[in-house]
Amino acid sequence: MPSRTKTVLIWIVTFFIMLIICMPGLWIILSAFRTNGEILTKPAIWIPQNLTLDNFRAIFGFGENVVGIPVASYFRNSLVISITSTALALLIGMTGGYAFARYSFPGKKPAFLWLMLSRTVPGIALSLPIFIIWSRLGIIDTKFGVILVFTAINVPFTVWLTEGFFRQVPNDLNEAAQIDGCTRWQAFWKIEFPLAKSGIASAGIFAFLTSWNEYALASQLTRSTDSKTLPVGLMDFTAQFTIDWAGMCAMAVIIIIPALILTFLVQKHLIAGLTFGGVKG
Amino acid sequence: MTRLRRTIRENAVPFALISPAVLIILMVVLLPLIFSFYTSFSNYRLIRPDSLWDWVGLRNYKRIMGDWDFWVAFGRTVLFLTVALNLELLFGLGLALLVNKITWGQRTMRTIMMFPMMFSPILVGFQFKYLFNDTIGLVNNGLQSLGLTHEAIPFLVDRWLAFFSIAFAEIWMSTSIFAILILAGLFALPKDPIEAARVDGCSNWQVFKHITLPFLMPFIYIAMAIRSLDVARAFDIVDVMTGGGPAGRTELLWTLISRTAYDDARMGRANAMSYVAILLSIFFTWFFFNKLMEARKHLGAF
Amino acid sequence: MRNINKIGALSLATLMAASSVSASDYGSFDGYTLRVKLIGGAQYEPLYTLIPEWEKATGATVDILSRKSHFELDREMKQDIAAGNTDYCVFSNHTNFAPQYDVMTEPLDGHISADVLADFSPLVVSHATVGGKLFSMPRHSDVSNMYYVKSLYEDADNQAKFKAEYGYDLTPPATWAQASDQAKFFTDAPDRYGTHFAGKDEGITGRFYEMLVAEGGVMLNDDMSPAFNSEAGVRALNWFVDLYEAKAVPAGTTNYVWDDLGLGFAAGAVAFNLDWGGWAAYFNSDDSKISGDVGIVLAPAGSSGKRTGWSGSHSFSMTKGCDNQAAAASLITFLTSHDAQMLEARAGILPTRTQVWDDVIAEFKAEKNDYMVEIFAIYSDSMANHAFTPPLIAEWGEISNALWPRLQAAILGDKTAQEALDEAAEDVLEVMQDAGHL
Amino acid sequence: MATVTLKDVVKRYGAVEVVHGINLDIAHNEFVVLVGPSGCGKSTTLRMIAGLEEISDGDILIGDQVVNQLPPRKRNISMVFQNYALYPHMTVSENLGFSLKIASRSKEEIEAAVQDAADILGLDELLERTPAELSGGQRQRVAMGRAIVRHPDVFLFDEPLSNLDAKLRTQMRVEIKKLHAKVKTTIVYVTHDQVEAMTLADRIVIMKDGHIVQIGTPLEVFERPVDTFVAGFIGSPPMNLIDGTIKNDTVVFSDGRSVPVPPDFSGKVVDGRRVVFGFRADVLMPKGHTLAESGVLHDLDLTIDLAEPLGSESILLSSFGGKDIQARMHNPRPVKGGEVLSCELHLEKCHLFDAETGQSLRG
Repeated sequence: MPSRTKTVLIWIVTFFIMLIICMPGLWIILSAFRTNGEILTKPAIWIPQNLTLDNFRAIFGFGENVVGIPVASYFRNSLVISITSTALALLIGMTGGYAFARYSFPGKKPAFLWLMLSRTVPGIALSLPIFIIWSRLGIIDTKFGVILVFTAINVPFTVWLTEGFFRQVPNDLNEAAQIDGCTRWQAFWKIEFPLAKSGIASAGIFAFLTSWNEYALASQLTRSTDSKTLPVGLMDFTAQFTIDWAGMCAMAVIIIIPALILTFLVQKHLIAGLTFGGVKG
Repeated sequence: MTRLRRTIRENAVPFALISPAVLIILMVVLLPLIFSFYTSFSNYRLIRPDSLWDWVGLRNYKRIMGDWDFWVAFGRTVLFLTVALNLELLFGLGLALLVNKITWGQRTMRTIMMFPMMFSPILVGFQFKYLFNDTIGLVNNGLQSLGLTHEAIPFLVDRWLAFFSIAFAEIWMSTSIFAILILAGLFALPKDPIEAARVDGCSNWQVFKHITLPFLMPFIYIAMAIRSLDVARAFDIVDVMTGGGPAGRTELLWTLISRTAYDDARMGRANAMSYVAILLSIFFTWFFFNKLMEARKHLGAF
Repeated sequence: MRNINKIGALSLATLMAASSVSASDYGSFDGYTLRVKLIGGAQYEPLYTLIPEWEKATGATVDILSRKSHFELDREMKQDIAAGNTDYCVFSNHTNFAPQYDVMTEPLDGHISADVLADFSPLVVSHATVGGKLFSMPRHSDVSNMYYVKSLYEDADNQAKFKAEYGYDLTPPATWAQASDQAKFFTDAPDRYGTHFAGKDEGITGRFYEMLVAEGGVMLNDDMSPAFNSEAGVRALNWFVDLYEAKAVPAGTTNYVWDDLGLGFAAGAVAFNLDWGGWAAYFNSDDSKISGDVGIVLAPAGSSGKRTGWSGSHSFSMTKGCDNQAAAASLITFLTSHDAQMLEARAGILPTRTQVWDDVIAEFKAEKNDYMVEIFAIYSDSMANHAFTPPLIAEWGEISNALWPRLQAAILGDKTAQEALDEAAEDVLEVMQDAGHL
Repeated sequence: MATVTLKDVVKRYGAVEVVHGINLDIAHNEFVVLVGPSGCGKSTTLRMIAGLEEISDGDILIGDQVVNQLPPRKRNISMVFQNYALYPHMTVSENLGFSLKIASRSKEEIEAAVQDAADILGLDELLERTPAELSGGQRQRVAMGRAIVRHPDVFLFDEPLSNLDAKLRTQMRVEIKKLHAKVKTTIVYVTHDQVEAMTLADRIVIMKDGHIVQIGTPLEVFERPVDTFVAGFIGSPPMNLIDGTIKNDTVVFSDGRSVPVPPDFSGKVVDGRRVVFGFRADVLMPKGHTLAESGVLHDLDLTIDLAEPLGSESILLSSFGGKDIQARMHNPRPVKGGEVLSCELHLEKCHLFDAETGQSLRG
């Protein structure tokens, strides 16, 4: 086959695949700017007749069709919960990952494996016991309670990724730094941490995305506007207005945008982080 | 006792460092699991708090053993995981090879490729519920507008179409993880062995089979391990799209457990089911983890 | 349960029309904060705009802890019971679900005076009473009747064709057998189907249950053992199976819940639609494709001659743990008062006070809103003569969950009706045994 | 004054003891090389001096101070690692100045010190590069530069040359020697390469299995090895060691040949004692190709299996006393395999070791 034809063929295939990947999301985004009437009509209207921001206005409480959903609060909750739990998971995961990478101690191997396996427990199996225990502790329906849970579900993966990364950083460097006058802490902070940065960044984005998108547990642990996250909010949106697709799509866009921005910012680290932290470690 | 104390003293630093991780896991995972393990031996029903003390021994487990619907859901879950993970791997591999081939605009491709990863599973569920809707769905509208069909295809009702639909959603969401990792593997692929193989007279396919693929294996296993850690997140998708229905046609363990626990409020039985589901997850993860660890060692050779 | 719809909000003017409330009626609870959990959603919210009046009259403050759909509220309630987390005072309830919450519910018998209760429809009050105790105060009721697209029935061509094919005149269905014929007749897929039904969750259980009763069957025997796998049960279920096989309903109907029905009908997707009163105004509104073309008749009858009429009421309950039961009772009374119910009834929602029925019909007459007058006439007939409620037991949820996947299996053709019902009966038997009824 | 003293230093990992109570006194400005095969405990010992490993028992003193509990940064030492351990995310000058920055020295002071080190090691051109942009030798130099910047009391080197090719290694060896002359600091240097040890050390410490076998100047350990291990380890080619038995002041070998007991050992062995007879290639030479003019010589005929010409000399491979041995031929001429040469052995430079313990019988 002439290479010209081949190139064209590859491009056609690529275009088609990218279409499948993008289409659903783009359709959602497009629908967010259309009216329900236009979306729901049969036969379908393919080319939007009029694009509108009404769906967003409604969500944020402007305009005529005020939707009784405090999206702004949910957004804030999501941000606070995701950022805090990501930071905590990174901190805890990093210390743990560092210990697994740098020290040998009895029970290390099984400890590592069990830590990983704890992540496999389906959220649905945990949600009620956690709910009951949390409510006895009085932290149900608080951001703190959700942060605690999200931190815990993110820790195993963070430990795993950072462990791989710290093992990539030769122990010599840490020792050299200590001899150069660093305390153990300084050596970590000035030498090992900067070198494991992309691993930590990718662990961070995974933790953030997990927290940002988590539903099964959050839906049990949050109830009021003080603690509900966006995915949970999406659900109560749909429960009240099942077929307001346009409004839902608008909300979906609001959920996606921060994740999109974040992933964009650190995508370079993401690939490097996953490869070297997870595989080579 | 003194030996234990000595062990602790000698390893004080690493123990202190892993203790926050261990503690939070104990609190958020183990403690609830112990509680739910206990309740799986009781007739615990949410709306009757006293029933927590209603010890029924192995009754819940015995009933599960004899519950045809449960085992069908179990089998379907295994099938779902197998189909989804394998297809994700296959598509991910194809996608990565394709993107790797493209030189112009590769960065953009890579970014687009990661698009589905950012979606909340629950969003993915709604998105495909919408797209596959039998009256207003994009897919049906598209097919009808193109004149390919005049019927409303019941994607979320028909036995196989419904399974296909939830699998499609899951695969759409997770293929990018595989693609990214495999792509990273391709970037790291050393040139020498490939050139050596070409000199030795290998065809493109032989190079791929004997050089590229073995090198990619660790990357594939890590993707499998990551996915199997998270695979229960498919619950959100299925719950939104079909809720396990209709007539249990898309019932997976997780939807069954969720309904038994909350709608039926029969927590004891649901928890007994949970334990079977947990064993299944642990098996999948264990399997890929061991593979990964082997592959990690193997990779040192490159 | 079924009013989870987006329907045009009430105009501000209507809200203003509600008369003001005086302290003498509702007591004084200065400085007290009453914690409540309420059902949310566009249809329910207008009533809550009255709450500030109660606050002003009593000096108390209302703190709304939750405001979500009844499905979610139901989950939350069950979790609250499990966690012993019931330190609030008032919660939205539904008569069919109320028995599940008996552990946390304070009966209202001593808290609401007999005078007040006397103003309520006796049938509705009896539905809210479990084991001789009044579990909740009914807020508004729920029963379904038959909406149809008038032009389809009035079309001479249709009438002639129908007569030729089925041998009797085309009129809105009086029996479910006729409904079945007409559904097949009107189907013109994929643009229009004869009808549709809520095919999952509580929706299909409820529809099956009312068909079962209309066919002369019962859900449970007197000893609480399952009785729905009878011949009547098979007949009831086969009605759905038959329509689905004939493709006279959308293939996706097994995934529909109530909202899909109302919106689908308003979009002109079906010829007739069994639905509750809350949609009536919407069907005739500008948002509806069939505005001005909507007719209504009583729900058709089954082979036993009895009409379908599954009914229940949204209501308010008080918790056992409430620290100020007088204040709780006061708010409940306020929210079910004459004025409050008038506010909801104007939107087409069925009131529970007999006086409100008369008053709202009078209002519609004065406004010359014939459509709504007719709607209320039909609904008042069905509430008075045909409404019945499912067994008021805590296990209703579990029974429903045992049933509906089996009903779906039969409808989709995975099992015969008899097999499906027998399997469900086995599970229900187990549920009842575990619960200690047998 | 930076002496380093090790008193009964023990290192245990759990129940396993890897360093068994070693004693060592290192004088100020002395260049001491720890040498031994891998796993002998030399690196562990160095790391204990550095403070990177805790000591399980005993004392380590730097100067007069017991440093057992001191972290590395308080010991005023510096160290050059086998893999250089340069900080990859810093430039050369940042690498060099890092320790001073940690010590919160002023910017000017750091710059001056970095410049100083760069001058000494010829790193001027490289200051703004990152380690990834340097060759192996350059990295090695930066690592040393980083070590000298802080003017430590003690320099520690952990196999610093093992990652370099042979030529560079020789070159760097010289530089290290020069550096020592310039900076005048106590140096503890670990290597497994006896040539490095011989060329660099003031004193060599030979270790085996966690024990110190012998301490001495290069010449001492070369000429008077305390046992067969040292004899075999130091010197290239290694010492020839042949099992034999004493009979009438001669050592009789398994193939029936014999040599007289060397003069240093006569009277120290009795008949029938089983010994190991040791001699270096340098003391067995073909007649006419020797360097030694006098001494106690013993004549031998050797059948040569193979000759390895090295230019100014050849190594002769042969068999003697039931063992493969090596001899040396100065001013060589071509030798064919199978040729018989008559040789002479310098008996006063030969050694006798106990056959069981391997200890020298010099007494």
